[in-house]
Formats: sequence, structure tokens, C-alpha cells
Amino acid sequence: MDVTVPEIPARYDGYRAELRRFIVDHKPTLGWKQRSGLRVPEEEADVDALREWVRSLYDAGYRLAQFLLEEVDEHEQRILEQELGATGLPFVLGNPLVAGALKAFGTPEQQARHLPPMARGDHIWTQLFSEPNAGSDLASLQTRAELDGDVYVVHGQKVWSTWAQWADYGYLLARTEPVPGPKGITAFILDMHAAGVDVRPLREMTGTTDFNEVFLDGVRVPVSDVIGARGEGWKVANVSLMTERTNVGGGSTGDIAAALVGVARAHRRRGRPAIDDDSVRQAIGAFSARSRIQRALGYRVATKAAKGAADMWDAPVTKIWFSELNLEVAEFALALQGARGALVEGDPDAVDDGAWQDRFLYARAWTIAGGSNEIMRNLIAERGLGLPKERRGDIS
Amino acid sequence: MDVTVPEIPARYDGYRAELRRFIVDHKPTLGWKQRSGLRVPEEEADVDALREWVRSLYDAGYRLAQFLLEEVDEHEQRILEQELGATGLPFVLGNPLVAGALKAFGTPEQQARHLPPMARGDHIWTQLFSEPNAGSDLASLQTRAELDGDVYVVHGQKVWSTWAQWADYGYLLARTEPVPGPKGITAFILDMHAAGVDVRPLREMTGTTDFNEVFLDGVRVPVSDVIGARGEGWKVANVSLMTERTNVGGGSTGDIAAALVGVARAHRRRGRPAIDDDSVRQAIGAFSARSRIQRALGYRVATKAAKGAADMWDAPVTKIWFSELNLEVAEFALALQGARGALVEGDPDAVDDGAWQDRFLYARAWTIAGGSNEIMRNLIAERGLGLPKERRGDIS
Amino acid sequence: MVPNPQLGFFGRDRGGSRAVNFAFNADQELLRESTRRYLADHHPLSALRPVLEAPEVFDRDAWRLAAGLGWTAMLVPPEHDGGSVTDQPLVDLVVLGEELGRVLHPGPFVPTNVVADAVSRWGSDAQRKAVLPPLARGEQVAAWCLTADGSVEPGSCEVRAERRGDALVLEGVARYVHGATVADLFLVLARMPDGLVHVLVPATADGVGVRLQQCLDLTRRFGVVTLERVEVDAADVLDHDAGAVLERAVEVATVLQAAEAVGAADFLFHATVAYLQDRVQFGRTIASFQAIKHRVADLLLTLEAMRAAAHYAALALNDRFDDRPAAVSTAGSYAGDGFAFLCGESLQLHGGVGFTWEHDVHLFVRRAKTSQALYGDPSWHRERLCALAEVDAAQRDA
Amino acid sequence: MVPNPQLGFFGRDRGGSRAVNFAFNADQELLRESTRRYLADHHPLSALRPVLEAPEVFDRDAWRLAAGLGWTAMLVPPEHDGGSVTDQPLVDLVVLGEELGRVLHPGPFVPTNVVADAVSRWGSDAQRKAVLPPLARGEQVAAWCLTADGSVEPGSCEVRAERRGDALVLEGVARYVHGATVADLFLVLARMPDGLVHVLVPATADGVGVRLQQCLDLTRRFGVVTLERVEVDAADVLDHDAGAVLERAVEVATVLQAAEAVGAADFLFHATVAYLQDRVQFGRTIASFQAIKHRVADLLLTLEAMRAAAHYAALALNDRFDDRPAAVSTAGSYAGDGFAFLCGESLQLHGGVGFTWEHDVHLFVRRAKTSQALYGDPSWHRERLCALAEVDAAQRDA
Repeated sequence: MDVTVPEIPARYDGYRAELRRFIVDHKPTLGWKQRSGLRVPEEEADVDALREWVRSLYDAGYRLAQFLLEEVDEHEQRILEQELGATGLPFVLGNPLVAGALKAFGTPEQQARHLPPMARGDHIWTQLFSEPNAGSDLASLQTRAELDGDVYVVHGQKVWSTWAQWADYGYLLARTEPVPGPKGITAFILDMHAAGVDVRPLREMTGTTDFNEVFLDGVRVPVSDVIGARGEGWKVANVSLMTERTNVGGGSTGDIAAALVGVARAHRRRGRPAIDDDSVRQAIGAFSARSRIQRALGYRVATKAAKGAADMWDAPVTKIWFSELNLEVAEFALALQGARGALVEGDPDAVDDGAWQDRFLYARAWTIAGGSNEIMRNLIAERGLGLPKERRGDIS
Repeated sequence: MDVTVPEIPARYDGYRAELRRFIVDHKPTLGWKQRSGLRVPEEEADVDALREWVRSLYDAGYRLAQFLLEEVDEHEQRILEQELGATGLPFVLGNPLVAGALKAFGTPEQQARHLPPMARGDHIWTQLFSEPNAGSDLASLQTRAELDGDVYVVHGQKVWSTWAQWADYGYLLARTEPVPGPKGITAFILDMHAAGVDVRPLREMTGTTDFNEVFLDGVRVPVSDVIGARGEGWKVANVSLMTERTNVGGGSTGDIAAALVGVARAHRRRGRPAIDDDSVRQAIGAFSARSRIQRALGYRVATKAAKGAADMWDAPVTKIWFSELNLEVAEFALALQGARGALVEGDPDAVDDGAWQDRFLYARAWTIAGGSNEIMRNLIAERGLGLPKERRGDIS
Repeated sequence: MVPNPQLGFFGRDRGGSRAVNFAFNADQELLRESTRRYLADHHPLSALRPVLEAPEVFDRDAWRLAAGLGWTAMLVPPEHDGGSVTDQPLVDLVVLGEELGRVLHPGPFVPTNVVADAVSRWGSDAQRKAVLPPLARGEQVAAWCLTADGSVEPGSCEVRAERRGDALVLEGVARYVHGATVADLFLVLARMPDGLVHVLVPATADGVGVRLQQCLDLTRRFGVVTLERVEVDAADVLDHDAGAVLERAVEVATVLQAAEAVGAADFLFHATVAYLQDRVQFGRTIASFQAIKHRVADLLLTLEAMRAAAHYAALALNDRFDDRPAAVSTAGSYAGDGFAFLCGESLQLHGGVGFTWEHDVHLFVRRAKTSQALYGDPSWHRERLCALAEVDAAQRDA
Repeated sequence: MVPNPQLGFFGRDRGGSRAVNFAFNADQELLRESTRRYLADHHPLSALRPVLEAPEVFDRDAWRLAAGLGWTAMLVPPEHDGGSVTDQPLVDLVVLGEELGRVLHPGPFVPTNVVADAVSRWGSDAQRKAVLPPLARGEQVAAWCLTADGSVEPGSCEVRAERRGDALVLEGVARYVHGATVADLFLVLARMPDGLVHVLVPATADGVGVRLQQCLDLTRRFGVVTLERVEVDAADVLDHDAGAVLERAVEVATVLQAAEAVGAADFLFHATVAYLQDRVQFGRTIASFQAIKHRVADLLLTLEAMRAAAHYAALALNDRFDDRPAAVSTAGSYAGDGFAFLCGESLQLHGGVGFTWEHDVHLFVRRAKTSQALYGDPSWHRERLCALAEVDAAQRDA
């Protein structure tokens, strides 16, 4: 049993130093405020600055393994993740889930045409999965793609598409066969600049606009832009969905207890510093345990995956664990702040300029999106433990 | 809005004084230890003593309204409940739910034959409802009662019959029609001393024996002992079940917060009296609120019932509220006691001779019995709020 | 089966059940109906949509019209233009509070009633004559400057008062003041060298400054009130023990806020159930999924408990029951948390659509989180309940 | 959809995931298999049924046979007949602990290992030679006399020790001592005028008395150990800082108890799922009801979390990670509560049948409730985690 990260050999010190210099030289200044979660700039200037930033990294050879077909140097990659992570800036634009799909199911041409520009920030991607009537029940999606010669003609409406307002390409699921359920679904690459694509940004309860509705009205997609085989879209998508859940489950709450200590020290409860209140201390202790368990669950899941011994419930378990912990932490932090907990971004008295309040509001993105936690519990019970499946239909 | 209990006029002082004297003179001494809940004596001598006690009350004119057909003096009845309640002794033997059924559905003869001796402790009753394969799904019960001339012949197996080991009569549900579900069920009065009745006491996780299995092998029941009409047993039983749930929901947690303060004062947590620990104080405060809400819910439910405006969810709501509160209180009290919380009745160091531990173990009787809380939640959602019903069968 | 706690060894503690009449009376039900109709016509939740992000959400003319129906008159005596529907003004107010809560009404219903109550009970004749009629008639609005951190801890009071001859000079700050930006009058808790006092300060007094706060709650406006050498007459002090005034004010505010929470929660609960019955996934309404149904049952349990707690608290406060403090804190601790729980569950059950700005559920979430911190947060009330239980325990032991 | 925390603004804190190998190795898996088989053959849970209410549940001969397979040898050096399966003895012990937990084994696995560990680490040569071989071989059993109230608070230590020449005289009481009634040797925490000490006391010493306690847990026996003017040799004291000895002992006990909880919970979880798939009501298995399925999912979540916490704690303790104290208290706080939660849910899901004496679920409920209070209850561990977070916060600020 071992969770030691192998030390990065000293010979990489130069690589790291060079990268740090590069970051200092190229890090963009944004008008955009950084918030919790995967958020989307509201100004084109910020998008351009981010594209420039990602492009400069790529051109300088700082490239992410998730977009590369070749093997990468593991140590360099770790340094890259560490140092770029520390900037607090995104180093992937849009939703990169399609990268995994292209690697697993794409043709060599598709890979060559799309992976490098995605890595370089030249192509921003969005996903076109959910529909107004196909959320939890994604397999019931109704967007149609009808073959007409060597193009598919797509009609339908998508929603919850991240970055769509800035995207160049979309990772689309549409129904090519007139059968209900997963069997008729095909995955496509969609040119977001094509005629018939209409993107309408959606404002969320956070007050920010991180998602979009996308209307597809007779959009023509060449048959060469099918990912995998016709009718196999559900298989393609499920790999992406599981990756997404694993990613959410890998969300960091690493130093959450220390952060809560900071909040508890800065606020009073019944006339004393809140950190002196045993009920506060008990809660911080419990959050500390849960955030440490999140990391340990991550170790377990990663090990099982590496050994090919993954259980179907691994991703749902970590996704639920992270998203509920993250929500409860935010709620607790607000409670610690007393009335000040009601102040948001822009108020001079708000704690950390409203970061906790934003975290509280945005937390629902993780309990709902990527398959709601209700769907996750179904998956655990039915597909994980083999309990009887819910019936489709029949009960009104 | 009013929850004032009308004052008992001074002219009743004599009645109360007399009753108190009576109690002092007649209160029996039992070998039986008093525990939480409706528990059953293990020794015949205790049963006899209790019968004698109830009989003496009845003969002296101290009679409970639930067994009487005539109107009673409300003030006397309240004094009776208060003073008898204070003795800590049962003043009803066995399970008296049948009294309500007889009042609502019984013939005048049945009422005359059974209500007075029940009130007098001469007849001890049990209920014969649940079966090993019909617990939550009571309507699927399989005990058969087949008409043979002017008697029904009963075959089957019952379980969770309280007091059956001492009972003279049973309130039986059995299937008289060969149709599945509630339609074929009839309610009966069963002579527990009849041939073919075999009672086997069931020991529970509490270590006590408060329930029984009852085997019915060709027991002959005269047609005159049907309660209500043939095939209407489900209607009869449902009135009793709702009464039962309302009764559980009316369970007292009145002074629970003060009792917990007592436990918290007597034990230490991290080197200090537990009552000085804010997390303990917060928990006691929360339990205080929940027990006060229980009382207020009781007021609401009673008022609605009196006005004929009861909602179908009233009894399930109070039943869940009481039973979960009662369980959590016991768990918390055990935690307060530290390692001492693991000591039970008979250990010289046990707190209150293990009363809290017994309460912890017995608490499940209320979350499971009388319709498990899972069934209660179904009732609230389906019958209370009109949400779609679960399907019977079809899913394996 | 049938372990009956009532007939076993537990004493039964609602022996008075036959005498219970724990429901609103006909006049109060009429008040509810007419208020609901009025609000539906004049103040539906949808009317707040255009001003959610505006600096002001309060419409003075609309308030005058509506409050003139008695919204702030219940705790004011008739001779000062007040009057209640029944002889239980706090119970009447709970009816109003519930209805205002259903539409997330922005008006300073709680603080204006708190101030009206304090002046009615403890004001001098002059104070009563000057303050009460315009408040009761809805012509003026009052706000309550409690502490600098929004708590009800006297130690958090950061307004100092000094006597200068016949005048009192106030200096300091109070935050999280509902209605601060529109109030005509402030009831200010201030610290004098020899203890706390409550002072009536007109919004127009020199040195009074108000800054709008940016708040999670989009349907109410709160402000910071700064007092810079504000001079008032010594006669503007409420001549009564400040601790008693504070306790009463917190209790009234707690009950009214709990009522508002009950109303809002009731509305949201039913809206959520309707959504679940409408939304189809997997070929079924999602209301047909048992896991959802059981969560709905728990929400109903929460709502019923909130309601029972709030109604009993109102009654106990109005009729001065012995268990008044515990009854009020039961409502204060449970209603706040219950409302927030119900809102969070409703949001989750709505799924993606609930996460949008356009859907109303977040307005409830924001209101609930904000209310949780005001007028004694749930942890403050739980501590109070524990302290009261200690008193009970001591009496039981004695 | 797809708000990806990993690719957004959260730093990713398992950067080392590619290097993780967080699983038992082949030798440990073999140990698990052979232990499980051995226990199934020799110590099934059913074997405890006849002695649940007997004063003694421990079979010394069976223990000698079984412990001789290494159950108490892992933390003992080879020269004293000890030895572990891998170079991670605490991880090996977690495998054993889980398997013993599955059958609710009554043996003093935890205390004997705690004592063996303490003597191995800090015993004098003479102590090691005398104590370790019989413990490691399972020939003797050790118990741990910690405090008078079962807590790990030094202030609750009620054994006083006084030096009389070369002797030490002990006087006082320790309670909740697992295995007290069968132990050959006690490790006693005692208070000297100048601080705490740990003393090895043979059960046969004059003045040692043991009284069996009546306990919720029917599958283990605990006792009160009284020491009346018990005289031992000064050389029987462990010559090491008592605080460090105590901390290590609590940490070892916490991890082993967490392992036992994981094993017991794992067994009960699967038994519960099997029951739900078997039991038919309303013409369906109750496992087909979604509300039940979601609760099962939550139980799996609990179980997986307990397991991750216990395994990481064992590793951190064995390999002396920087985050060892927090890792151990994570297991201590979560495993205890998680186990109790899982048992309670299992009982509820079993319905009436689970409420009977004959069904095994109550044995798990009783075990869980008892373990929750031992070796630092969950609230003690949470307090410790908070204190550690304060240190982290201070370092971050520095």
C-alpha cells in the first residue's frame, strides 16, 4: 500500500524554473473575476486574452497530455499541472471532454484536425448533450440528425452547454435512428459557426452566465464528422460522462478545514471568537475528516482504475462525496459569518469579496450537473449493486 | 387560537384526593421492571397483580372513556389520566385497539360482552394482524378463515402480537374471500383459549419478550364474532391502525431537554462537564425544539381532527416525528454518557439502571412497528399528497 | 406491533387535548384570504423581477396603500390609529407574515412592527403620539438599528451615546438594517456609560448616513446606518429597561420572521410538488419515483413542524404563556433551518431549471439564507433553549 | 452541465494520482483470504450465539491456536517471536482487524496488540523478553487499563502510583477494560506525583481485582479493574514519555478499531443487500423500491468512506506520514459514526425481523454503539482534527 508521489528528480529543476519565468512573462491580465468552478468569461477581450495565453503555452511546448496522442514525460506533465494550477488561470478553454472521445473513437484524421487546435486554444469546444426534456434522462434526447446524401441535417434544442457562447466546435449527441432510447443516438463534431446554430446565453442563479441554450435549425454536418459509428453515440458519451463524474469527484477540498478555521477566527459567535465554540470546532473537525476522506477515496479509485478493478460505483461515489461536501462547507462558512454571510461580491464588508457566497450558489452545479446526485444514487444501486432497475414509463 | 386546558373546577378536588388515597391503598408491587414503551410482564404473578389493580379501579368507578359507550365527565377523566399516569403503572392491559373497532363497527351485544371486561382487566386482548410475509404489506395477509356452517375455521400464522402470551382474546384479521389484497379480509374476535391457538413468545433485541408469534391451526370462530361485515376487515383495521399511529405520535418527550441536561451534568467531555460543551448545548437546544414541536403538532392534529379537517398525513407525520426524535434522543444520551453509555441494566455503574440503553434498543419498535416509517412516508406522499402510487409486483 | 407510548409507561403530556383549539379563527382566516387576494393582485412575486437588481425594491406608495390595511397597526393601540383583527394581535400578524412571505414581500414588515410595538408599550405619550399614527397608517416606515454585526448580542452594539445637557449625542454604526434606505425613523440600540438604551432617531437628523448593502437576498434591501455626532433630544430615549425592550423586540421579530418563513416555505413546497408532478423523465413524472416521494414526505414533515412551531410561538408570545421564551426560540431555531433546508431540497429537486436565474427558486434560497442570520440565528436560539432547559432541570431537581 | 472542478479554478490536490498504489498487496490479500477461511471454519458469528449472555465469551485455547497464526505478532520484533507479513505491520493488522470484525470476534485483538506494540517499542530488554513472546504466540492475553471513565483524557486516570523504595504501589480503578476478565497482564496508566506513567501489572499480583461489566455489546466482555495497594517492581514501568506512549497507543487502537468497524460494516452491508433482494412485499422484492435503493447507495457511500479512511490511516500510521495524526483521527471520527449509522439503517431496513433477538443485526448495533465510545470517541477525534486544522491555518498564514 503506497500513496507516495515519486519525487521529481533534480534534473527537472531547470524545466520548472523556465516554466515559471514563462508564466511571469505571459500571464494575462483579465477583467474577469475568478470564482469557484468552471466559469466562463463574459467579455470577448478576456476570451481573446485566454486564447493567447493557452496558445503561447502550446507554442512554447507546454502541452497537456489529455490532448496528445504521444506519450509524455510524466514529471514534466506534473510540473506543468502544478505550476499552471497555481496561476489560478484556466489552461483549457471550453469543455475538453471530446478529447477523450476522439482519442478513443475518433479517426486519425479527426484526431489530427482537432486535438492540436483544442490544445492550443484555437478551437474552443462546448458539449451539446442535455435538452430541456432530456436532463437526467439523457437517453431520451430528441434532437434529430437526418442523413441527406453525405450530410446529416440537425434539428433540435440543447441546453447546459458550457462555453457555447464562445465555442468553435460542439460535441453533439443527436438521434439518427427513429427508435427511442440509447440505441438511436450518434455522436458528432458540430461546427458552431455553421448556419442554423443559434446560441443563447443562460444566466444562472449565481448571476453569472456560464451555460447556454443552443438551437439547431437545419444545421448541416458532414458524415465525416460522426465520432465512432452511427448509432454508437451512447457508448461514446458514456465514457465522457464517467470521465466528467470522476473529474468532479476529484475536485479539491484539500485545505478546507484550515480555511474554515480562518473564517471562524474572524467572526464572533455569542460574544466570543467562533473558533472557541465547541460546536464550531466539532463541525470543522468533521469537515476536515470528510475532505481527507475525499482524497483517500480518490487514491482508492485511482488505484482500482489503474489495476483494471474499477467498480461501476467509483465515479458516482466520489462525485456525490465531493459535491455534497462542497455544498455543506459553503453553507457552514456562511453560517459562521453570521449576518455578514448574507453579503455578496461588491459589498465592501463581504468576506473574501463574496467568494463563499458564490461557492454556496454555484455548489448546486455539482450536485445537479453531470448527472444529478439522484441519478448517481440510482447508478450505484442498480448498475453498481445490481438491484432491480426502475421502470421506464407506465406510472404517470 | 387556544391551547389552554380549561381549569379543573375546585369541586373536583375531593375526587382527586379520593383517587389518590385509592391509589396508595391499591397500587400493586411488581417484580417486573418498568421500561420504556408498552412492555409485557414476564411473570404470571405480575399479570395477576396488574389484573387485580385494573379491576379494583373499575369496581371503584374509575373507568376509562375509551371502553365506555356513555358520555363521561371530562374533568374526572382528565384527573384519572393524570393521576394514573403518574403511577407509572399500566391501567390498560394488553392491546386495547379493538375497543375502538367494537365501538365503531361492533354489534351492541359484542360491545356489551367485551368492553366492560376489557376495561376491568378481566379480558386481556392482543392483536393478530402482521404475518411473517405480511408486515409492511399487511393487505397481503394469508391467514384463512373458511366458513363451515356457523363457524369460521382459521388457519395461519401471526406475529408481533403484543401481550398474546397472557391474552384472553385476539383482534384477528383473516382472509375470508379467495381474492388477493384488502377486499377479502374480515375482522374477528378470537378466543385465545380456543383449541388450535398456539402462542410462542418472541424475544426481541431488547432482551425482553414483548411480542409473540401465534399459530392458528383450525381454530373455530363463531360467525357472531365477526366485527363489522364480512370482507370489510380492511376498513375496520385501518381505523385501528390510524389510531395506533396517532397514539405513537402522541408519545411524550415533554421534559426530554431537562433530562438530557441532567445526563450532561453528570458526565464529562474532554475534561469538563459535558453541559459546558457548546456542541452538547446546541444538541440539547435542538432536542428541546423538536420535543416542543411534537407537542405543538399534537395540538394542531387534535384541533384538525376535532373540526373534521384532518389531513391524511396527520397521523403519519406525528408518528415519524415522535419515533425519530425518540431514537435520536436515546442515541445522544448514550453518547453523552461516554463509555458508560455501553453499560446496561444490572451493572452497578449503568446510568439510571440502563433505562437509556433500553430506550435506545426499544426505540426501533416505534420506527418499525405500526407501519414502518418507510410506509408512513409512502402514505404521506401517495395518499396525503396524491403523488403516483408505487406499483404492486412486476418488478422482481 | 402496537407499542403504544401513550398507554405504556410514558406520561401523556397533552392531557388537555380535548380543550385544544389550535387553529386560526374565522376572522383570521378572512384576513388571510383578503390579504392573499390583495397580494396576488398588487404584489405578486413576478412584480419583483424587474427590480431584483435595482438599488431599491420598495415602493412607498404601494406600501402606504397596503400597510394602511393594517399591516403595521396590529400592535398599536386604537387611540393611535392602531387596532388588530382579533384580541390576539400577534396571531393576526402571523397570518399577515405568512402571506407576505409567500410573495417574498420586500417591505419592512418586521422592523416596522417591532418599532411600533416597542413605542406602543414603552413610549412616552409624546413619543406615541408622534410615532405611532404614521407607522400604523403606513405613511412612515421604521427600521431597527440593532448591532454592528447583525447579531442580537448586546456586546455587538457599536453605537455609543453620550448625554450633553438635554441632548444625546450618538456615534457609531449599525449594519444589516432592513429598510434602512427608506426608513423615516430608526429605533437605535446604543451604549451609554451606564448601560444600553433604545433611542428614536429620525432619518433626517444631521449626521445620519445610510449605505445600501449588496446582499444575497434580492427581494429585500439592507443598509449600513452610520451615526456621526447625531444629536437627539433626551426625550427620544425609550424609558424602559433596555434588556426587556431588546428581548421583546427580538421575540416579536423572531415570530414574525418565522411566520414569513412558513408562508414562503408553504408556497415553495406546493410549487415544487406541482413541478414534480409535471416534469417527465424516463417516461414518468418524476413525482412517481419513490426516492423523490420520500423526500417530498420529509419536506412536508419540515413544513408542518415549522408551522406548528411558529403558530405556537405566536400564541405563547401573545398570551404570555409560561413557556413563551422556549416557544419563541423553538420557532426561531427550527423555522430558520427548516426553511433553508426546504429551499435547498426544492432547488435540488428542480434540477437544472432551478439553477437558472429566471426560475424563482433561487429567490427563496437567497431569502432563507439571509433570514437565517437575522434576529438571533438558529444557534443563538438553540443556546437559549438549552439555558431554559437548565432552569427546568433545576426546578425539577428542587 | 460539466462544471469540472479539476479543470477550473480549484487546484487539484491529488497530483500524485499516477503514482498511487492504494491497495493491499498480494501477501496481504493472501492473509485476508486465509484468515477469512480460518474464521469461517473456527469462529463463525453463529458460534457466539450460545454464549451471548454467558459471563465469558472468550475461549483461551481457541485464541492460542488462532493468535498463534500471527494475530498479535505483527508489531513484535522477530527476536521475540513476532513478525509481520509485509514491511507494513499496521497495514497487515488492518487486514486481520477487518476479518475479525466481520465475525464480531470477541478476542482482545486491540488491547493485546496495543500492549505488544508499547512493550516492543519502549520496553526494557527484560520487559520485552518476559512479555512479548507469550503475547505474540497467543499464549497470553493483555489488557489495557486506561482511565476510570473509558475516555482517553489523562485527567480521567484514577490510578495513583507511589514509589516505595524499589517498588511502586498502585491504587485505583480503571473501567471499560476489554479482556479484563481473561487478561494475564495489564498495561496500566497511572498517575505519579510528577506525572503519568505506564506500568506492567501481572493479573496475578496481590490486590488486583476484576469485575465483569454488564455491557450493551454481547460479543465482547469488559471489566472494571481495581488495584488495591498493588505492589510492583519499579522496573515494571515503561521507561518512556507517558504522553507519547499514550498517543501511540490511542492511535494504534483507533486504527485497529476502525478496521474492525470496516469489516463488520462490510459484512452487514452485504447481508442487508441480500435480505432486501430476498424479502418480498407488495409483490416485489423490497430492493426494488427506489427509496430503499437510494438508502442502500448511501450505505455504500458510508462503507467506502470508512474503508478509505481506515486504510489511509493505517498507511499513514505505519509509514509515519506527516499527516498521520489527522489521518488517524479521520478514521477515528468517521469509522465509529459510520459504523453506527450503517447498523441503524440496516436494522431499520430489516424491519420487524431485525428487531428480534434471534436475528444477528442487533449484535452489530450493540458492537457499534460500544466501539463508538472507546479509544477516543468521534467527538474527541473531531476536536483533535480541528486543533490540527488550526496548526495548518497558522502555517499557511506564516
